[in-house]
Amino acid sequence: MKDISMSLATTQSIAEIRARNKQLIDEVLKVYPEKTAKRRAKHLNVHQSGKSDCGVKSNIKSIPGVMTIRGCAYAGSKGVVWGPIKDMVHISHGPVGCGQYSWGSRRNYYVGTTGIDSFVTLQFTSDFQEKDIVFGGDKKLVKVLDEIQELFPLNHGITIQSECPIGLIGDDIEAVSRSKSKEYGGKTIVPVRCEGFRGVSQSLGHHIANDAVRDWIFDKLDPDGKPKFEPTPYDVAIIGDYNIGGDAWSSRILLEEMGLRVIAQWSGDGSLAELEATPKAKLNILHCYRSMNYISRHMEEKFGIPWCEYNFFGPSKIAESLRKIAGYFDDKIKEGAERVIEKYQPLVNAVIAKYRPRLQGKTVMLYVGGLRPRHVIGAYEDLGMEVVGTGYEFGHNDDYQRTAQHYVKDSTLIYDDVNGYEFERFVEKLQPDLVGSGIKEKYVFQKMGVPFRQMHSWDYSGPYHGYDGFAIFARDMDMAVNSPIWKKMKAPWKEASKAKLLAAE
Amino acid sequence: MKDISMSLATTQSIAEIRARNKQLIDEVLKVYPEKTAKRRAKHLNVHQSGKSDCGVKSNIKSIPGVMTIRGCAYAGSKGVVWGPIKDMVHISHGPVGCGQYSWGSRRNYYVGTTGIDSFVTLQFTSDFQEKDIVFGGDKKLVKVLDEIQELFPLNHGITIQSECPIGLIGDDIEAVSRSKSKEYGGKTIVPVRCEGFRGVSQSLGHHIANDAVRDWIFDKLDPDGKPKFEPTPYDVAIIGDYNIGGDAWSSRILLEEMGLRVIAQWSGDGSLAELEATPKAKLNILHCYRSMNYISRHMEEKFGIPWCEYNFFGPSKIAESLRKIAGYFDDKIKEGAERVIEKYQPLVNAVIAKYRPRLQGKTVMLYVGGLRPRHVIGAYEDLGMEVVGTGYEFGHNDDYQRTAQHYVKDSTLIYDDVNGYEFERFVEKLQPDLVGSGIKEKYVFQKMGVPFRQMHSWDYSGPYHGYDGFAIFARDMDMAVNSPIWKKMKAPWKEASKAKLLAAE
Amino acid sequence: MAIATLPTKACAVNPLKMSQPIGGAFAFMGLSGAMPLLHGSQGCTSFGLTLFVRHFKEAVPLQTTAMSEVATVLGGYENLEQAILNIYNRTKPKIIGICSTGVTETNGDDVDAYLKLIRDKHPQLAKLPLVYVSTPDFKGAFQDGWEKAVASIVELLVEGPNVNGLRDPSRVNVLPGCHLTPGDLDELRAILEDFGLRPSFLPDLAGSLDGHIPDDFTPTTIGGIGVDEIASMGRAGWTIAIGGQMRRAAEVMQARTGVPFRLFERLCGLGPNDEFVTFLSEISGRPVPSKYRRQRGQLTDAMLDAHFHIGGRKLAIAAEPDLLFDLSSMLHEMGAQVSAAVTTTQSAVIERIKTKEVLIGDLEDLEELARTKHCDLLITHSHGRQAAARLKIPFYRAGFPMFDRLGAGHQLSVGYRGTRALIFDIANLVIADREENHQPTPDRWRPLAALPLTSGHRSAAERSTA
Amino acid sequence: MAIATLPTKACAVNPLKMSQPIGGAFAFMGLSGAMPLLHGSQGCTSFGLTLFVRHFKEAVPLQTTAMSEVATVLGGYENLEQAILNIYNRTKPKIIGICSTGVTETNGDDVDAYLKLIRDKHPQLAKLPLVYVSTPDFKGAFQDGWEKAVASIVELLVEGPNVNGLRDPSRVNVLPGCHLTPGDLDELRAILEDFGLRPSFLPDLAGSLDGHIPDDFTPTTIGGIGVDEIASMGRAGWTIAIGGQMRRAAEVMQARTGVPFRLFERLCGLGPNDEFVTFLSEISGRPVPSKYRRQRGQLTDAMLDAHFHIGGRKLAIAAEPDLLFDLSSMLHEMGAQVSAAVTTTQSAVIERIKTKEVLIGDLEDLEELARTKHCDLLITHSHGRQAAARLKIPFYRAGFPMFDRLGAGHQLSVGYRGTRALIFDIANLVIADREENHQPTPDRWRPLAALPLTSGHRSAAERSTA
Repeated sequence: MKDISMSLATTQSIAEIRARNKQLIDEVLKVYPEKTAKRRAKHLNVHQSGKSDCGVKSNIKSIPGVMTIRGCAYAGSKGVVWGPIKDMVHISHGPVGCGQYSWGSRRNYYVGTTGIDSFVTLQFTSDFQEKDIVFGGDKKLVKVLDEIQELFPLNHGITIQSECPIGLIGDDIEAVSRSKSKEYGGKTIVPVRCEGFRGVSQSLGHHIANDAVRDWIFDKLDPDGKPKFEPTPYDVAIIGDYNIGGDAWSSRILLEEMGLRVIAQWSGDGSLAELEATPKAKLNILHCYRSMNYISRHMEEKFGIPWCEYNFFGPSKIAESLRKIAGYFDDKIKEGAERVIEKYQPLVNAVIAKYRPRLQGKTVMLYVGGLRPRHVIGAYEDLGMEVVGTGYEFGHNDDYQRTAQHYVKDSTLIYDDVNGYEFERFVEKLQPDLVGSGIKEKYVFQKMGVPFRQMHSWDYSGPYHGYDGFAIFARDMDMAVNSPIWKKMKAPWKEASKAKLLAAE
Repeated sequence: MKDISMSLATTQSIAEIRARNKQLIDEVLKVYPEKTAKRRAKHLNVHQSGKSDCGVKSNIKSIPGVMTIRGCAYAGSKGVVWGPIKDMVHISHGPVGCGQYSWGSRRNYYVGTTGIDSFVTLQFTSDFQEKDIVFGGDKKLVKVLDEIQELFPLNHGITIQSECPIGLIGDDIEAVSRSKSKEYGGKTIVPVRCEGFRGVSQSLGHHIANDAVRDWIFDKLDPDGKPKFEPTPYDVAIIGDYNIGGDAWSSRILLEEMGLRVIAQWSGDGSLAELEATPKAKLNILHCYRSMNYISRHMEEKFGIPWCEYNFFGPSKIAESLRKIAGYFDDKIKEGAERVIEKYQPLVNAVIAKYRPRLQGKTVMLYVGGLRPRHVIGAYEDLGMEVVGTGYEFGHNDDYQRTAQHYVKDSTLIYDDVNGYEFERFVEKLQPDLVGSGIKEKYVFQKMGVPFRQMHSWDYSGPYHGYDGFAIFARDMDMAVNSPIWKKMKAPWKEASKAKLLAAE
Repeated sequence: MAIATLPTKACAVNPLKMSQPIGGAFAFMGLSGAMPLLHGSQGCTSFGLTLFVRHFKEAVPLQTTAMSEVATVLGGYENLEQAILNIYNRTKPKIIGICSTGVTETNGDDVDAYLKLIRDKHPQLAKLPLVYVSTPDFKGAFQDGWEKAVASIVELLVEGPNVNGLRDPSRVNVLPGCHLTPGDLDELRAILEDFGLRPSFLPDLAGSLDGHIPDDFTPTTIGGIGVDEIASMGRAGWTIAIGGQMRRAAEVMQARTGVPFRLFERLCGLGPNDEFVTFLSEISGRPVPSKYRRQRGQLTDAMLDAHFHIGGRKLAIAAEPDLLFDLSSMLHEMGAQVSAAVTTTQSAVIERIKTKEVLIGDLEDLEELARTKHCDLLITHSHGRQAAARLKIPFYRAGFPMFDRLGAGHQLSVGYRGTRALIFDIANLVIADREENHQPTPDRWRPLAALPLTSGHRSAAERSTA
Repeated sequence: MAIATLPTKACAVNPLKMSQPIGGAFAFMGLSGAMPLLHGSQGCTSFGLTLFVRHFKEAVPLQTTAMSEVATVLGGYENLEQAILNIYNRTKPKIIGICSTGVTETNGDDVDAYLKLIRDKHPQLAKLPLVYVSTPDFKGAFQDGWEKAVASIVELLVEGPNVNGLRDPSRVNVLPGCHLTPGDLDELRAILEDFGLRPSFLPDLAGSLDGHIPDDFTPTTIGGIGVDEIASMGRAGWTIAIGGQMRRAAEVMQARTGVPFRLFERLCGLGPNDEFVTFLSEISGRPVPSKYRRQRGQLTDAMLDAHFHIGGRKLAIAAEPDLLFDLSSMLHEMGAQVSAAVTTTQSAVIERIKTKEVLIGDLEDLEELARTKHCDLLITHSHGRQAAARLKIPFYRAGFPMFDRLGAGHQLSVGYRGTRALIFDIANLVIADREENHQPTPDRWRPLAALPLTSGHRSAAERSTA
């Protein structure tokens, strides 16, 4: 265990920090072979105020034998976008491993009777055997679809999430989907070509999944069909909130309290009917830009629905977002936003009064996926904490633009697609008071004696969105940073000299 | 662990068994000093058919330093008779130990909201300190009564269960009871002089507790007062069922199904109002004769209520009892009894068909309190098992009379107030397939490799009364006798010779 | 620094405390061939015995002088004499340990004088140790009975320094408090032996109440430390006392024999065990074996794994002083708050408990404190189970008695390994509770109809700022 | 005698099975300085890694060849080469263990040939062991991957008999199945050492995944058996294989080196451990140490204490074959009925499972069987928790993964002590379930209004005659 006794960051000037961070990057790159060093150098930088992005390359394929933090396209589609749609059955199509290993790790909460009308925490796989690989799996898929219809008759639709072999053995899952859909009277069956080898990370999986919604849901809607609900001028859809630990619930209430009607949640606690209803929304509000900007842009283009990004982490960003969303509506909603902000101010004050003194000046390093590498920064700052390094697991340049323009401070260390070695070195040198990253990194840093929070799944806690989520976020960060155990890790005998006295001599 | 490989009892003639049992008693007595041997000899015998009792002395004080199985008068009053009355608070009056140690060991089930209107599983004590001993505890008692009134205002009455010191320091708990009762508007407050040193066992405690009901409940009733309920010709009271594991509930349903109305349960799941209602019963039906014959006789004498003993262990005795009880009533009830017996016959058949083949011929030795040393014999016999020895922890001669006349077979070994040494020797020699006794004996016999069931509290199981109880009883006895573990206890290396081979030599 | 508060109630509701006589008797159960004897009415013994049997699920030796009404009037001499003779004749004990009870103390029996008379009258008892401890159950608590009994055993049975004053530095006396389980003692024995030390435990419950099946039966204890070994404890290099309650016995030992002692008030938690193994390393002159380096690593890792589950918990705990101090300190070091603490008797360790106030009280006090302080973890003996159910908070059983679960005698809290197991058990309880009872649902955010401006979340939010 | 039934469903709902590649990778985690490498798309590694990390709550080394779309088209040679070189340069491993995955197997990558090429091209790798195991995840299960990997390690790394044929009879090879935890291995190590034997565990997860905090970080495994020690296993006196899955590796060992083996299919329960210590006593020439005599007594006592709680329970259990056989047999010996049994793959031990039929199936099958057979105890890995909740029966977690509780790596089932702990844990679950859910109430006897002759008790009564 390394001894990280204090944070250095706060005692230095911006220029000093920048110089140190630059030097740190150079040091880290030194151990690589020249070619690798050149490649990785493009992903590491120190942010400079005023620049339009963070100056790093992103969304480039990882190096074999170097990184393992990223997922794959299947993870992006099944794990992120489609999996939380609760009333559809999502088949992990191919061998058993992919679905099994990721089963239940994302904590997408939902309301419903599991196994009857909701299926999120169940796991379905066609469990390919050798013969399916050799002779093709379409026949098995037909049988699987029939069985699901029989075992779970109340399902509202089925998606087929392709695993790697599907793309190699020439199965025609689209044809199977079409024919079975017809057979079941037009049932929604969505084939998704999210084989794991596609793209450089889960990111392409998001895109493929978005496209599947477009092609297999939206394009099948009857444009002249009667809407299934009475529209109002205040209908909005939440896009890109996966309801981790209840996030969407603690968000939705704020929208409702300001006078909006939430007609769909994409996709945490969401349903097929909600997906289908969304083209009637007046505004799509987009939390996770990375995973759902594609479908939002499509709806803007095709249905003329505007979309706006928002950020419900921490009171500053929440207030800013509520006002921004209200800006798309009339005064009634604008007043509603102000009323909501005012209503929660006492709670915000209480949380800050309690935790800010305990967290003021503490430094944080982040390395996460989706929107979090930038979105959570405000919440930390509301507590007086400072994010001194951040990076995206699978971000694109538009993510780094948003990060640079709205979030990070001058001299912040930026690391795209960072690998374990680099991240450990950065943490070792920057000595942050907290690291926020994923489960795969968690135990490395904890064992180094660095307080750590899983910032993908909120480490069994949450929600973190909305005002109530902020209270939980603050408590959790305090619990991590200020746990008494960090001071107790070192064995006394390491310094102890040899036996000093022998009894009774 | 001793090797008890098979039961001998079944292979011998009655005469042989009698001779063996006599010899066994002689052997056991041999180790005592002459005086003790003489005293103990009177408590041990072999039953002879046709005798009116079992030929043993009973209800005589135990020998210091020899036995510890018996309880004391406090146990008989607080632990048995009064404790289960659920809507009264029972104060263990004196030092903390007595009540604390016995807390919750009897599993007297009840319906109610604990701490609000029911208090059975709470424990109250005046927790005497030295000053209370030196200066007297009446003042403290007053304070305790006031506190209970304040903390548990919905209690329907209070009893004061005296521990040893109370009788020695000259406290006047009767005066305190009277004065506080007056102060609380006639609240029922019952002082019970059940100091532990009185009598030779818990048995005197039962008697004292019965007398306290007579003196402090019945004698305070207004004989001309309007009854609090509309009497019917079919009103009965269950006397002496403590609802261990739900016994009274599985009994009561049978009485109700035959057309009777149960107006009181004494005292499992019973209430003060039920005690008060009992003088209006048409018949008192008495399960535990030992602990409640006193009050039954009193009610017969004073209120003219007849009483009849019954036995709800095992279908033979249940049917006999139902008919006996019905004999006190009209044809409607008699028909009701037959209907009940018929209704449960299929259940009885199923239980016997399943378990009798597994238990046929297995032998049992009992040593228990109250009514069990005789009452449960029929249930064992219904399963084809044979009770080869039995004895009472605190029985009187009338218990042994009933045992001799209605229960035990010729040549059964009888042991009154048996101590650990004697009981172990008897079991070692008779090699029963099952011992039924108390928790204090349980682990001695289990470690000897003898299947054992606690027959005071049903070993966390039950109920055992009634037809449903019989099904559970049968399952439990089977599980004990036929558990595969009894065959596995012996270490292989005990016989094993020294190391036989050394690898690769 | 905590202060000890005395109870204001006269009535104890759901008492926490076990009383002195069985605490004293318990100590004798850790001696080989011993027969503990309660001088009182047979109910005391019957109840106390039942309590031990239900806790350990073992046959337990305990005898009574069976004081009757007449005997009580006349004084207990005759019953005591008869009991000792009967035990002597029938069970051939190596030692009889006699504890008084409420009835004989109220009566004023002079047991020391009785014993002298009995010895005079029965010369065959000359070599049989008869250790008497005055343990009225209207004074002190279980821990006090144990403390007194062990001190008396040391006083009466340990031989003074021998002429040549020879000591064996590898021999160590261990005086464990009654809050340690047989499993704890075995763990400590293994640790000491791994340092090349040869420990003598007084009392040694591990030999007698560890839940094993002996080859043969004896009516007395089936294991424990022998009278001869006790006699020779003066030849040890050190005495290790565990728990504040054992200071007295350790001091008696030092006074009688000159053996120095070190008191470890706690042995649960990282720091206390660091001190402990460091001390063992010092007195043995051996480095800490790699096994313990590894176990230490496993413990710190367990602390990391569990800190977020245990951290921030509001603990309500009721136990005898040493156990209370030990467990609550460990959990405090894991980030829990000690919000409600109740104990049985006065002790020097109370002021070091990491809370404001420690109430000498009962389980009703604990329940009430836990309710008003919104505690979310309850620790006490088995009788706390109903309070926990009423409070709907997770319940960890610790202390005596634990009659409603198996394995009480094997529960560990000492050592790195024991602390690790304890931390996992408690954290898993908390995790299960969260899964079953505290998952967020939309209802938490759905405004209540009657209170338009107070949405359902309030309780949650307020909790985290409380 | 049980028969194995194949599944009739095409769709696996709530799969029980983990697939082969990570079973193979897992074996390499028990080697010192090892880097397991999955040859496939990076998702496989990411998911598998997450699974291990969640189970052990440890940093786990696992690398990927990160097969992209293009690489998949061209074949994996280049990615494999690059991965090996990067690992070699950056982490200086002592060994790289390569497992194939669905994508590369479907593609038909000839990894053996690739490795030969890579070695030819990069002479600096000459001394680096590269062990390849073919583990397509469309065949077999976790246990099979482990079995193959260990057999390959023995085949490739153990040296044949040396010229003088010298053996050290005190050395014993232990080949543990993947159903044993790091805690189990430590327990076995202690037992063997107490007989004076010096065991080599292959693989040795206890050194690497026991949840300790090492002094320094390495990107590879932080412990486990070294390559040199593996090479010398041919000099041991005996090989002990644990679990039917290890027969293959033991046979390879014997074939290569002549070291005889003894297979223990089970090490949970009284009988299996009696056999085990008797065997150790025989091969060591030492009597069974008193410690184990005592532990045996403690186990039999625990069995007595628990038999009435576990006896008669209707068990539903799903696990890989060896674990299923071991746990279900032990519980059967405690008097439980094995009413529903589901496993992942074929095995010779299946026919010895004490039930009629063992289904090779999923957790939905288990749930359905448990429902129709009225089971009242469920045992499987953590994914069974929701089935247990739906069935409202107590749930004991066993097997891999166990991500929702702490201490998975320390859970014991082997040895007298481990069996004892397991029995207490399961019995206490049953006790808690009875207290919370099965107390008799008057409602059980109150006749239902609609069914005048069928009182509410029926279900209870019928249950006990079922």
